[in-house]
Amino acid sequence: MTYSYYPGCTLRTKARDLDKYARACAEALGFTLEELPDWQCCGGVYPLGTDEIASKLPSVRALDAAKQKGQDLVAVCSACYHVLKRVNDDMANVEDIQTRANNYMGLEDPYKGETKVLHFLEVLRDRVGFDELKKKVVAPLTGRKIGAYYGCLLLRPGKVMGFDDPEDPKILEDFIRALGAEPVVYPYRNECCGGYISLKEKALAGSMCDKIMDSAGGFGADCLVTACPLCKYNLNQSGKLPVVYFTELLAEALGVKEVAL
Amino acid sequence: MQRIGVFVCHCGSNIAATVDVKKVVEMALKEQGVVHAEDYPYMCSEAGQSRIGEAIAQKKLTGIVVCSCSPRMHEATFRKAAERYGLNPYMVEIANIREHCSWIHKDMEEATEKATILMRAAVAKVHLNAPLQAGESKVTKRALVIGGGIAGIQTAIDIADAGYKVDIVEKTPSIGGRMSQLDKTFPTLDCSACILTPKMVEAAAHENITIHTYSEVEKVSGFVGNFTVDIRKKARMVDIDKCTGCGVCQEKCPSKKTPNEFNRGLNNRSAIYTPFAQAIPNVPVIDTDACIKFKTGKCGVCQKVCQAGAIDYTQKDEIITENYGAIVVATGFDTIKLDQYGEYAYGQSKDVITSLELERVMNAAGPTKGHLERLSDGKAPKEIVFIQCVGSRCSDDRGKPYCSKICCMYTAKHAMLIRDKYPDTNVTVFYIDVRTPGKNFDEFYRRAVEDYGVNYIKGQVGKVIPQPDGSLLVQGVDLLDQKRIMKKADMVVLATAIEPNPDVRKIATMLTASIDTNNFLTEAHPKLRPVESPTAGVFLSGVCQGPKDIPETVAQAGAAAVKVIGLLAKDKLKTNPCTAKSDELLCNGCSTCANVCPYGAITYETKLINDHGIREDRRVAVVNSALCQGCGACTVACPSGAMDLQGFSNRQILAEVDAICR
Amino acid sequence: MNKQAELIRQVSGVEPLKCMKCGKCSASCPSYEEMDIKPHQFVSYVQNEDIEALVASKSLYKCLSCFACIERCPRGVKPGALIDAARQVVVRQRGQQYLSADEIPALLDDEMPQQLLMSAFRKYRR
Amino acid sequence: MSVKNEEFRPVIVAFCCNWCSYAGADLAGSSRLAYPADVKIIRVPCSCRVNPMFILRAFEKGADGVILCGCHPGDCHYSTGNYYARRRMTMLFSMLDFIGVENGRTRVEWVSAAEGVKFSETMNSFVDKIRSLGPNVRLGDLRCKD
Amino acid sequence: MQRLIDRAKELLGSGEVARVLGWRKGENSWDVEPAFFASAEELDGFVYDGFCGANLSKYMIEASKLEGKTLVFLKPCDTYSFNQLIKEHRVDRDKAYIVGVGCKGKLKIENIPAKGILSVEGAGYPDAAEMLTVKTLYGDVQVAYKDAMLERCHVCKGKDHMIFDEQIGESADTLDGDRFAQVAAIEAMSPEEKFAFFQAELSKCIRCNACRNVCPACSCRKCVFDSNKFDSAQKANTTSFEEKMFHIIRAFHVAGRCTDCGECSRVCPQGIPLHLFNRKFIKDINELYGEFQAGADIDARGPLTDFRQDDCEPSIVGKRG
Repeated sequence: MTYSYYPGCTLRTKARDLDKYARACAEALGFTLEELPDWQCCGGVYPLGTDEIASKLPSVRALDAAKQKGQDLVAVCSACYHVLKRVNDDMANVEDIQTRANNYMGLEDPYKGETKVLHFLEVLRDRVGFDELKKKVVAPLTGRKIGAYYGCLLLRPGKVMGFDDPEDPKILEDFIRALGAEPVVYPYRNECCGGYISLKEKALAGSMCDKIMDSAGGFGADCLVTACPLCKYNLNQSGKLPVVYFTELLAEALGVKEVAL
Repeated sequence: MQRIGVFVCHCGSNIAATVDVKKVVEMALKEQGVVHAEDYPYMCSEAGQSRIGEAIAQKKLTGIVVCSCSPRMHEATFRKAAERYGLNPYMVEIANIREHCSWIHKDMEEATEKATILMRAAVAKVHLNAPLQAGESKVTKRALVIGGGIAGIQTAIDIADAGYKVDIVEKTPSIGGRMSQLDKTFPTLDCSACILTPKMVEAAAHENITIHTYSEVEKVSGFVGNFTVDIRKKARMVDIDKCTGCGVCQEKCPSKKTPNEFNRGLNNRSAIYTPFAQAIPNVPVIDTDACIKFKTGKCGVCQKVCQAGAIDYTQKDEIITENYGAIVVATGFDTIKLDQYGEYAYGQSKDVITSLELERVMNAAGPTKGHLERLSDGKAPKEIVFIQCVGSRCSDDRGKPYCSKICCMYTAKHAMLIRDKYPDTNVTVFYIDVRTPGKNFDEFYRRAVEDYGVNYIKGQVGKVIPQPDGSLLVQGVDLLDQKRIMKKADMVVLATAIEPNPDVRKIATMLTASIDTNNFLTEAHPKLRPVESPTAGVFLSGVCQGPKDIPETVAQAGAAAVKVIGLLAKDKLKTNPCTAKSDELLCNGCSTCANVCPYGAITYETKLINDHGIREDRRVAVVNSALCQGCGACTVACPSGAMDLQGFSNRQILAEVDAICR
Repeated sequence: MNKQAELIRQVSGVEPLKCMKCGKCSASCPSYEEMDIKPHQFVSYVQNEDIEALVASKSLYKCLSCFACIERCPRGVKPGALIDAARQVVVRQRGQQYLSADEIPALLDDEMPQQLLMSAFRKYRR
Repeated sequence: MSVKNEEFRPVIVAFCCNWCSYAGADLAGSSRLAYPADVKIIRVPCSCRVNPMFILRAFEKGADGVILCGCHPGDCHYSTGNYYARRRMTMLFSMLDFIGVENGRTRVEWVSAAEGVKFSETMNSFVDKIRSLGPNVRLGDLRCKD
Repeated sequence: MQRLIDRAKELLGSGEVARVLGWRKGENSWDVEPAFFASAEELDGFVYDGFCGANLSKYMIEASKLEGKTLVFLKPCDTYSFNQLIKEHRVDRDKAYIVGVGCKGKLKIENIPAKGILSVEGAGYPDAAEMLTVKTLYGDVQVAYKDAMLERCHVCKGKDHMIFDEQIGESADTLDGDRFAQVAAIEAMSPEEKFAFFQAELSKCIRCNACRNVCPACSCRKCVFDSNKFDSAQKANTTSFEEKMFHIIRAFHVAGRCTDCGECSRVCPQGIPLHLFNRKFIKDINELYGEFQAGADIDARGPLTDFRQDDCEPSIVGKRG
């Protein structure tokens, strides 16, 4: 199976690991991530304004490129996934945005949200299957107690993202279990890390991350796993628990960590 | 040629303020066949009706059109009036110029023009009307009540007391319903069982009442006065006549791991069980999904210990067929599932429970023997938080858009009972609005605040956060103080929205009773016919019609019973003459119409037909007008146009179309 | 209707009349205490057309776009979209940027991901 | 025929079943939920009473749009009538589309007795659609002579 | 052909059947018409060859009223119609002795591009030639049998008889086209093009009722267009309802019952492709409600007298594009 792959700008710079591990794991699991040529930055945040078209176009381009190839589009970064998925939803369901974006793009065959956007975790859950994944684990992470940190972007708004139950998600826990570690469920796993606010309001973001870390630590987690570079950055500022990308854990369990780097 | 009279109603100013009624009268007089037209402030009044009578007599009218409110409102009124003055009631047509015209349009010219067109369509239709005679059908003097909760029990007792036979069909092994699960009732704090149990016993002992528990309605056919109902009596595996209700089987049953439905799954029950001690009948059933004998073939302990020899593993479901004149739906409610409300941590913490679960916790026969305990560790909670409107008043698809109506009051009750019995325990209620319309209701709520010190905070809760130490942190705001609240609690109780019993949709479909988008059964009129379904002979009792508390339910149950009694008191009913009729000369006998008839009203006979001199035996469709309900499905299925619907004939509808498109 | 209020309603796609004032948005908001105008009040400010006060509010830059209010609102109101639209109204006016070019270098550190800069720019600047 | 759209007052026939949609229209009325006067309602016992002949006749006589409203599937007063209506209308509309009559001129909506709002919204949107399509010429003119 | 005649004579002679329903030679070799034969002598006029396109099922409605059994010859495609008539109680199975005859494709004289035709050779059965020799006033012309075939034979439903008492003769596969290709092509047109297409075609209609009279599904004792049930009787005016809507209503009335026998188009003197209406319905039924062939199964519920709770909504028409 081959997927179109949208790495996003952070995975090209500060979060190279996230990307490399993802590719190595994909190979190990028998599917291919085919990077879209000439992708542009998704913008990091989904433009909420209904009249914002231009800022959605990079996503539309990526989505249309995947459509041309007849492939599902995979993202690893939570933010990219969020933006792509929501823009895709607009293109499928909001007539005004659809028309205007297509007018800008001047496509011969207008894009109407045909592409399926998947997060790497969804590929693991829905395409590979966690049971199958479990069989491929060569170095189970036995004994490790890992707290899943979802943050906001993967989950909300639940109706559009359709990723998991936005209030009581399971996918990362199932993922952790598949790798042989013990998931630690804690209530702050879907609370905000502060997001972009950490640029100017470090203290506010810090206090939010502290709450998350305290809650996870309180329930016995010895590390946190995330899919988002910004969450990782913010959580690291708090520093109470180590934070790793889910792809790193995966690479470790699949025994491809060394190969990847 | 018809002589038609047109009567235009002002409906006070309801119509006349927007429609120029004089103009409509003027236009009516220009219509072919219209020999009389007049307007009057209230056509439906006694005076208005007698004007119609005068015109019928003086102008020798053969048909009349009343331009007024919806035919759903007054068609029957005007038909009766016409009949009184010697005109066949089916020579009356209504032009709906109120609901469909004056009330929705503002521009007088526009509304008048539309009213004129609607009048013309009705006139065009009346031209083709033919006098119809209502037939008669007998009434089976027996009623069926579906659901054995307090609504069904009360309805059944009231009907039975009037001297008519009633059957109660209850899905679970015992009658009693939701009320049997409650501990106390507001606003008087009576013990629920103490007031319900006597009613249950009364119903069971009543000579006119037959109770079918562990039974479900399987199929309904027929119509008002003449329903035929198949009831599936599920196999109990226990002989109801032999069982003495000693309870030894339940004690000895080795399979005790099934969630106890009656206790909302808070503890377990045996595979052979009666739902609760006061169950009626006090005869257990075997849950064959849980029973070891049924799963593995090895066990049979209950059979061995039963001195009465009542256990019978070979019992099979039995279908009985009964005839009824009336059917009452009293299927009640359940609380909604909370899967989608993860923010309240129900399902993540055992100490977050629903109010109905709290009823069981507080009940002496419940899982904690009536002690207020945390279900996680059995400790006494010192801080309890109640969250209101969980899933009620939600227009998103997670919850229900309506107010569940009972929660404000039962929460006040719970809060008060807890504060009374456990003065050390603090109670906080997060509410959006406190709604207490009802006799002694607001006083009750105020007592909770003033006499019992219950802390009410205005503001919906954002999230319930389980803490590592086992406590719960309730995150909210006090909207009046504009303050963030982080309330530490030992137990959180969710006032979960109620919804109609999920089975009601299936039952409504069988009964052809309408149901709204929230699965509540629709009443025939929201104000004037609140206990009748639009389907004749089907009545509504209790929460299946809309959220209501016990006093309201009992009141409605009595009202439904009165309607049933009124129906059963008649020996014969007039049938709707607007039924399908087949033209034998045109009928091909192809059976297409019978294929789409939902009532099996069409049969075929071979008849000697004289078709313009050609005499031959032909297979032709015959409509049983007692069974036909007049939907018209057959008329469209019929390729030759032989099948037509009286009162809504092809030509009548086409005449309306023509008049509108003219 | 006030032009800016209308603009905010349009850009956000929010119908303030749907709000039943239950306060769940505020109860869910992680930045509640940082805000001068609280999430449940956004709706009233737009409804009352008190846009001047709203756009002057520091709440505009305290909202994290975490969508908790949007997710949990029982009436489908979307207070988060409303405040974002108000912020848009401000940043679309020239010179009304919450993040000036000069202050950026001091805010950066080595670990900071691209994503943070991109999203902060999107939120704070035109 | 060249009628400017703003002057164009379409003729719209709405067939409503007695039990749900007609009651829904009554509720729209008693709730004062306005919709254009262009809509004229014909009461039928059930959506399954509506013969395609009626719809074609309406178009032939000059209707610009025809809408059929019935109980929601599963809620038919006669149990199954609207299921038959649904298939019949799907077939008829598809045929009209096949011969080049704009699909927007025909519509089926399920409106319950409780859905006054939906009734009004449906009629408003249908009238808008018909106004945007302009007068119906095709069905009145399918068979041209000479 | 001789086998058919011999067998018919045998059955007539034994009294097993009272009459034979078949085809009779007309003035020209290609003018063949349905006919009843009451005796062995009359059977001399019997013919069965490539020009016997006529579907005899419908004649069995009248034959069912007569004393005794009627021997009827049915081609494979005709048996669908016969089955459908049984289902609708229009013919009496017990009054029919069905001989299923083989078919190698039927011809349409108009498909032979020649003038002054005198006779056509090679259309005989069972020895149909690959090439027809057409004798004309202007000399002989060679035409491939296939090229002269009826449209319906190119999209043949198959050569199995759905119902029969005995079968005589071999069949040959003639399917080489896509039954729904033309419908699909029209579906792909713009509304303007569709309208123009049908306006042009239907303008040719002279309301001769040949299509109605030949159609085995149009078996009503009295057609709605002849009765006053819909105020539609016998109006010849060109602006009147039924003139315009006749073909649509007719197609609707036979929808779900039409076996796609193609007789309507075969007999239309104006050459209107009337089968397109029926095929459009069949295509829709197949796509929306599942494959259905009227007349294949007597016990199957017709698609328009059936439903599923999760049927598509009528709005699908606009969405299918």
